[in-house]
Amino acid sequence: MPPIALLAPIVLPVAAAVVAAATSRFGEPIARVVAATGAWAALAAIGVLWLTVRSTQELSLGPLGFGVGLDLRLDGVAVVFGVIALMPAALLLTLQPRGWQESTVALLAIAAVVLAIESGNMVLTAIGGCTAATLAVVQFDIEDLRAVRPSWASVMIPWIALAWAGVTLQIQAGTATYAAVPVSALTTQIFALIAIAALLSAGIVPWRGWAVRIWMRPSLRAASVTAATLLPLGLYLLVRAYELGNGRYPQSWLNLALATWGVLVALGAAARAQAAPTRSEYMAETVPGLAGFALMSIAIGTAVGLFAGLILLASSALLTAALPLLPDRRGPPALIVAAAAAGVPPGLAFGGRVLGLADAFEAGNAFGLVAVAGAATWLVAAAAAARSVGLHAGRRRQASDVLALVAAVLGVAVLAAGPAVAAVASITSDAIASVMPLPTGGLAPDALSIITVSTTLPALALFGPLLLLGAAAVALSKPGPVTSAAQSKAPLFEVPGAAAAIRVRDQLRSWTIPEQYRSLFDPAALERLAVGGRPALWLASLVALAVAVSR
Amino acid sequence: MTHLFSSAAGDTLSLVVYPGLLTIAVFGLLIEVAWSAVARQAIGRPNFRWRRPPTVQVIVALLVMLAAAQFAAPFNALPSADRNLVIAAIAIGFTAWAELALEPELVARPGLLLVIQGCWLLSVLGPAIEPESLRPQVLGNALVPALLPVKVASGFLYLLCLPALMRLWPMSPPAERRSRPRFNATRAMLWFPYCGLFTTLFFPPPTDDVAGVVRFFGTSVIAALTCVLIGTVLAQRGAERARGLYTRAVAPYSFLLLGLIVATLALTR
Amino acid sequence: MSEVAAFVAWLGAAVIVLADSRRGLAAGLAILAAAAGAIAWSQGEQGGAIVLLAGGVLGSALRFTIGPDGWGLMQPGSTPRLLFTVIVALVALWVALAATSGGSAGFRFAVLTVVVLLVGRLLEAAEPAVMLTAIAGVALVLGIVSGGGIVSYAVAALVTAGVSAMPMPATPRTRGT
Amino acid sequence: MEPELAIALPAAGAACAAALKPRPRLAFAAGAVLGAAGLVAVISSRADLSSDQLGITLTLSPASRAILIAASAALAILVALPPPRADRSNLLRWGLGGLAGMTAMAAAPTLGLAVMILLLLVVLQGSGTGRRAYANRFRAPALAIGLLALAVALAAMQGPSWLSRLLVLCLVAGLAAALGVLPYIHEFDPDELTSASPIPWLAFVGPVLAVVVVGRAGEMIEGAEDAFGALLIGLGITNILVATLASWRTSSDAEAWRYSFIADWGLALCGFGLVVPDGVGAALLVFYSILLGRLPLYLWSRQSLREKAQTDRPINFIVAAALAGSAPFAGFPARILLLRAATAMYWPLALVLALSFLLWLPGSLRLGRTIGAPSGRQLIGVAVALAVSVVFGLFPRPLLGLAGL
Repeated sequence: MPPIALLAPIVLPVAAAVVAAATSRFGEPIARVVAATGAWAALAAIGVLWLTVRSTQELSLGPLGFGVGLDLRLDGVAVVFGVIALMPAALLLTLQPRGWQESTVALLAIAAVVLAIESGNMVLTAIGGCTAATLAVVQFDIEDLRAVRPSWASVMIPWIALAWAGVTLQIQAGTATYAAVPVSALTTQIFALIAIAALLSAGIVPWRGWAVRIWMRPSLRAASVTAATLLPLGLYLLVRAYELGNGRYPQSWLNLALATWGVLVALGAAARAQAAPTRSEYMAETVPGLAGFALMSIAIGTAVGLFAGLILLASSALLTAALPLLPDRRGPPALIVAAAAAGVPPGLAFGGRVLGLADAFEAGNAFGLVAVAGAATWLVAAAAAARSVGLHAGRRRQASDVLALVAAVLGVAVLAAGPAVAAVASITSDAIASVMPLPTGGLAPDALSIITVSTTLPALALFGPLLLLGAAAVALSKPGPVTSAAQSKAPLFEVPGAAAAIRVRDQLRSWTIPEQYRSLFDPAALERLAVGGRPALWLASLVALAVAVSR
Repeated sequence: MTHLFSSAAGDTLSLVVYPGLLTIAVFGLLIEVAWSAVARQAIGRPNFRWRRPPTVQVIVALLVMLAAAQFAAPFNALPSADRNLVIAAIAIGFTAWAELALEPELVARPGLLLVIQGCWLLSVLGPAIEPESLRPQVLGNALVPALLPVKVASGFLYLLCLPALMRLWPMSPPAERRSRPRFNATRAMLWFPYCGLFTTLFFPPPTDDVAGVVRFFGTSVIAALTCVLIGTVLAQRGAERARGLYTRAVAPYSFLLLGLIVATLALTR
Repeated sequence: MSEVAAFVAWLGAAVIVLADSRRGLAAGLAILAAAAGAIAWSQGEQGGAIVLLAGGVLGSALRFTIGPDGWGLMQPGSTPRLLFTVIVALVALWVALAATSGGSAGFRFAVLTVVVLLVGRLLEAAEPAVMLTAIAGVALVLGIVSGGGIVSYAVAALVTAGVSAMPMPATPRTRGT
Repeated sequence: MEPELAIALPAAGAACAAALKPRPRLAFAAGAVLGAAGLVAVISSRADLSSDQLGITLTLSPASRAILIAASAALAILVALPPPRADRSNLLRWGLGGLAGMTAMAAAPTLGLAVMILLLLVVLQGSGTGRRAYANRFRAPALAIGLLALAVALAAMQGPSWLSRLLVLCLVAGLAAALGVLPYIHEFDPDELTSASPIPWLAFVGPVLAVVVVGRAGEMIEGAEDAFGALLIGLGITNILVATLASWRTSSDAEAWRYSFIADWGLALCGFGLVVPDGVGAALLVFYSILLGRLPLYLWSRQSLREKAQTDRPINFIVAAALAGSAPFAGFPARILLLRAATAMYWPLALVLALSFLLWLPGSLRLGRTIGAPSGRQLIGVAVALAVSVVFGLFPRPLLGLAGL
C-alpha cells in the first residue's frame, strides 16, 4: 500500500462533500446517500490501510510553512480512534435524514477529525481539531439557529491551547512530532495545556457543559455527529500524551488528578440524571457519564486502564448512534439503551467499568478511593437509569419504528458484546503497546480472559454463559405490567449545595453597574472620543507613548 | 477450545448450581421462612407450579448468580483468580434498581435506599483499597493488624445496612398491589448474595472440605439471622426511627469509616 | 551661512503658521524654499539646492493663485500661534545646540523647528490651502534630510509643486462603493 | 529596469483610466493591460535585481514584493468580480494609482523618499470626493507624514539615548497614524466611497507601508530595538483588545468592519514587534488575509450593509469563521506563528495573545451576517476568497517563501 494512500480517509469525505453539494439540486436523498457513502468509505479506507500492513504507516509531504510538516501517521491508536469516531458518524449519516448543507458540513467535519487523528504532529492535530470544532458550530447553526449550542469560544479554546502546547514543544524540543518528541520535553506545563485541550474539546466537565446541553436540542442530527466525533478526539489527546511521555505522564499526581476529574464528571452526570425531569434529559447525561468513566480509566496510566477506557469509548460511540434514533414513547428500545448505558452485566459498558475500577484499585494509594467513588457513581447512574423508565419523554420528536429497531439493536449489541471484551483486548493490544508498555504476559494472552494485576476477568467463559442464560430466561419471562403511566418523579436526592450555587450564580448575573457610574463605563462615549480625530487626543496619546517608551 | 469449554462449564456450574442460583434459592427460602416467622407474617405458600417468571425476578436472579459466583465458597468451580469483588458488589447493587425499573411500586424510598447502598458499597470496597486486590479470598484473609480496624468497622457498617437493603425495614412501598401476604421471591434471592458476600469479605476463606462448607454457610446464616434480628427491632421502632437511624447514624458513620480508611492508607505508606 | 538659513527657515515656517490666506502662505513657502535651498547649498548639494529652490518657488507661485484671497497674516485669534512659533523655536534651539550633534547646528535647528511648526499647523488648520502649504513645506524639509542625492531634492521639489497645484477639493455628499 | 516599470506601468494605467473616463470600456481595457504588465514587472523584480537607471538604486525587498503581488491579486479579484453598484474603471483607477505609489514606496532607497511618496498618496486621496470634511480626511495621514518626517530628521542627528527613543516613538506613532489604528483612528463615514475612506490605508496601502517602515527602521534605531519592539507589541495588543471588543459592540455594522481591520493590524504589529522571523511571518500572513480575504469581503458586504440585510445562512457562518481566524483559514497559521514567536520571546505574552484570539469570535459572527445572501458574481467572489483563505490556511509556505521567509 503506497504511503500516499494515507490521504484517502481524509480525501474521501471531502470528495463526498463536494459531490453532495454538487448533486444537491437533484434532491436531498442523493446528497444523503453520497454523504453516507463518503463516511463509510473513510472508515473502510482506515480499515483497509491497517489490515493490509498491520503496522504503523507514515507519510510526510513536506513543510506547510508555519513550522510543521504535513506528516500523517496511521498507527494502532489512530486506527482505534478512527473507527470509534467514524463508525457512529457513518451510521448517523446513513440513518438520519439531513439537508445537503448539513451533510456537506458534517462530511467536512469528519474529514477534519480524521486529519487530527492521522496527523503525526501536535500542531496539525490542533488544526484538524479546530476545523472540526468550527464546522460543528456551523452544523448546529444550520440545523437550528435558536437552539442551544456550544459557544464558539468554548470549542476554540482547547485547540488554541493544543496549538500552544505544540509550538512550545517545537521551541523546547525542536519538534512537535509525536514519535520524535523526547520524553523530557513533556513538562507538566505542556501536559497541562494538552489536558485542558482534551477535556474542553470533548466537553468532559463535571457541570452541565455543552456536551450535555447539545442533547437537549429539539433535533439531534448535529448533536449526535458532533458528540460522535469530538468526544473521542478529546480523549485521543490524552492517549497520545502517553506516547510523548513514553507511557507515562510527567507527574503521577497528574494521573490522579485526571482520574478524579473523570469520576467527578461521571458523578455530575449521574447526579443530574437521577434528578432529570424527562427521559430525554436523562438520556443527555448518559454519554457524558460514560466519558467520565473512560477518562478515569485512561488516566490511571496502565495498559488495562487504557483498554478499559477504549472499551467505554466504544460503548459510548454505539450509544451515541442509538440515542438520536430512539422514539419518545416508552418501550423496549428505550429500556434496552438505558440498560446498556447503565452498564448492566454482561454488557460492554459493564466490562469496561469493571476493568477500569479494578485497575484503579490495583494502582493503589489514592486511586483506591477514586475507584470507590467510581463504583458509587456507577450505582447512582444505575438508579437514575431505573428511575428514567417511568419518566415523561420530554421531547416531541418522532422516530420511525425502523429507527427505533436500529436503536434497540445497537443497545443489544452493547449488552451482548461483553463476552467479546477479551477478544477485543487481544486485537487492540498492539495499539495500546504503541503508547505504553504492556504488562508481562500481555493484556489478553488467550483472547478468552483479561489479566489484571490481582485477578483475571474470564470474559468469555463467565459472561458468555451468563449472556446465553440471560437471553433465554428473559425470553421465557413474563414482562411485568406497565404499572404506572409516565409521570414526573421527584429526584432520588438533592445535590448538596446545588441550590446555593445556583443562587450565587444568579446573583452574580444580576450584578450591574450603578446608574450614577454608568457614564464612566459608556463604551459609546469612549468610541466617540477615539474616532473623533481630535488632535488634542492624538497629542495626548503621543505623550503617553513617549512616557511608555522612556520606561 | 477445550480450555474454553472446560472453563465455561465450570463457570456455568458456579453460576447455575453452586454457589449460584440453586444455592441462592435454597438458602433464600430457608431464611425467608425464618424471617416470616419472626415478623409474624403469613409466609404464603411458595408456588412451585411452573409458570413464566416475571422479568424482574429473572433479571435479579441473573444478577445475584453472577455475584454469588464470585464468593470464596468452598468447592466454588470458578477459579479463585477469576473472582472479582467489583463484579459481585455491582451485580448485587443492581438488583434494587432492576426492581425500580421494572416494578417501581415495590420499591420504598429509593432515594434513602441509594444512600444506604452507597454506605454499603463503602463497607464492601473500603477494605480492598489498602491491599490493592479485588480477590475476595485475599480480602477475607487480610488479618494484618493495621488493616483490622477498617475491616471491623466495615463489617459493622455492612450489618447495619443489610436490613434496609433486604427491605426488612418498616417502609411501605408506594403501592402494594398484593391482596394477601405472598412469598417474596425477589428478596429470597437476595439473602445468600448479601450474607455470602459478608462471610467472604470479613472472614478467612474456608477450606474446600465439609468443615469449610459448614463454616461458610454457618457464618452466612448467622449474618442473615443478625440481619433478621436488626430488622425486627427496626420494625418494632417504626418507620421514622428507622429512617432516622440511617440518615443520622449510618450515613455519618460511613463518613467516619471513610476517614479511617484514608488514615490507614496514609499510615501504612 | 547655515545659521542664517536656519533662521530664515524658521521664519518661513512661522509665516505659514501665522498666515490664513494664499498670499501669506505663498510668501511663507517661498521663504522656506529659499532657506531649504541655502541649507542644501551649504551642504555642498548645489544642484539639489537649485532644484529645491525651483520647486519651492513654483509651489509658492501656484499657491499664490489658489486659495482664499488676501494675505491673512496675524489675523485676530492668532496669538497662540505666535507663541507656538516662539516656543518651538526655543525648544528646537536647545535641542539643536545642547542635546544633539551631527551635521551643522543650523541644519538641525531648521529641520526640527520647521517640521514641528508645520505639523502643528496641520493639526490645527481646517482650510485646505493652509494644510497643503504646510505639507508642501514638510516635503521641502524631507528633501533635505532624505539623503538620496539629487533624486531626493528633485522628488521633494516635484512634490512641493504638485501639492501646491492641487485644486481645492469639493466634498459632495455621495454614496457608493 | 523592472522596478521602474513596476512603478511606471500601474501609474500609466491609472493615468489612462483617469484620462479616458468618458469612455469607460477603453479606460478599463487600458488600465487592465497596463496593470497586468505592472504586475508582471513586480513579479520579475527580484531582490537580487536592483536597478539604478534614474540615478538611485531601486530594489524591491522580498517582503514588499510579496505584499505587492497580493495587493495586485486583490485588485484583480475585485475588478473581475466587482461589488454591486461599483464602477470597475473607477476601482481600477484608484487601485492602480495606489499600487504605483505602494511600489514606489517599496522600491525607494531611503525612508525619506518613501515618506514623500506617501505624502503624494495622501494628497491625491484627499483630492478625491468624500463625504467627510477635507480637514478630517487629511489630518491624520498628514500627522503621520509629519511624524515620519521628524523621525527621518532625527535619524540624521546623533545624541543621547532619549533621542533614539524619540525616533522610535515618531516611527511607530507615524505608522499608526498613517494606518489609522489606535490611538490615531481616522474619522469614518460608512456611506463614503471606499477610495476616499480610511479603509485603503488599513487594507490596501497599509501593509506595504508597514513593511517599508519596519524594514527601514532597522538601520535607524540602533540601540533602541527593544523600545521599538515593545512599542509595537504594546500598540498591537491595545488594538487587538479594543478593536475586537468594538467590532462586537459598536452600533454600526460598517464601523464593526473597520474595527475588524484594526484588530487584524494589532496582530500584525505584535508580529513585527516580536522581531523574530516567526513574528514577521505571522504579520505577513495577516496582511495576506487582509488583502485577499477581509478587504474583498468587506467590499462585497457593502450593499447589504446599506440595505441592513442580515442573514444566517451557512455561507455567513463560514465567512465568520474565516474572519475569526479559525482553522482551516489563513488566520490560524498566522496565530500559530505568533504564538510560537511570543512563546520563544516571553511566554506570558503568548498567554495574552492566546486569550485575545477568542475576542475575534463574536465580532466575526456579526460581520459574517452582514455579507447577506450573496448571489451571482458576489457569491463567486466570496467562494473564491474563502477558497484562497483555506488554501493558504493549510499551506502558507508559498506565500512565506515569496516573502523570503
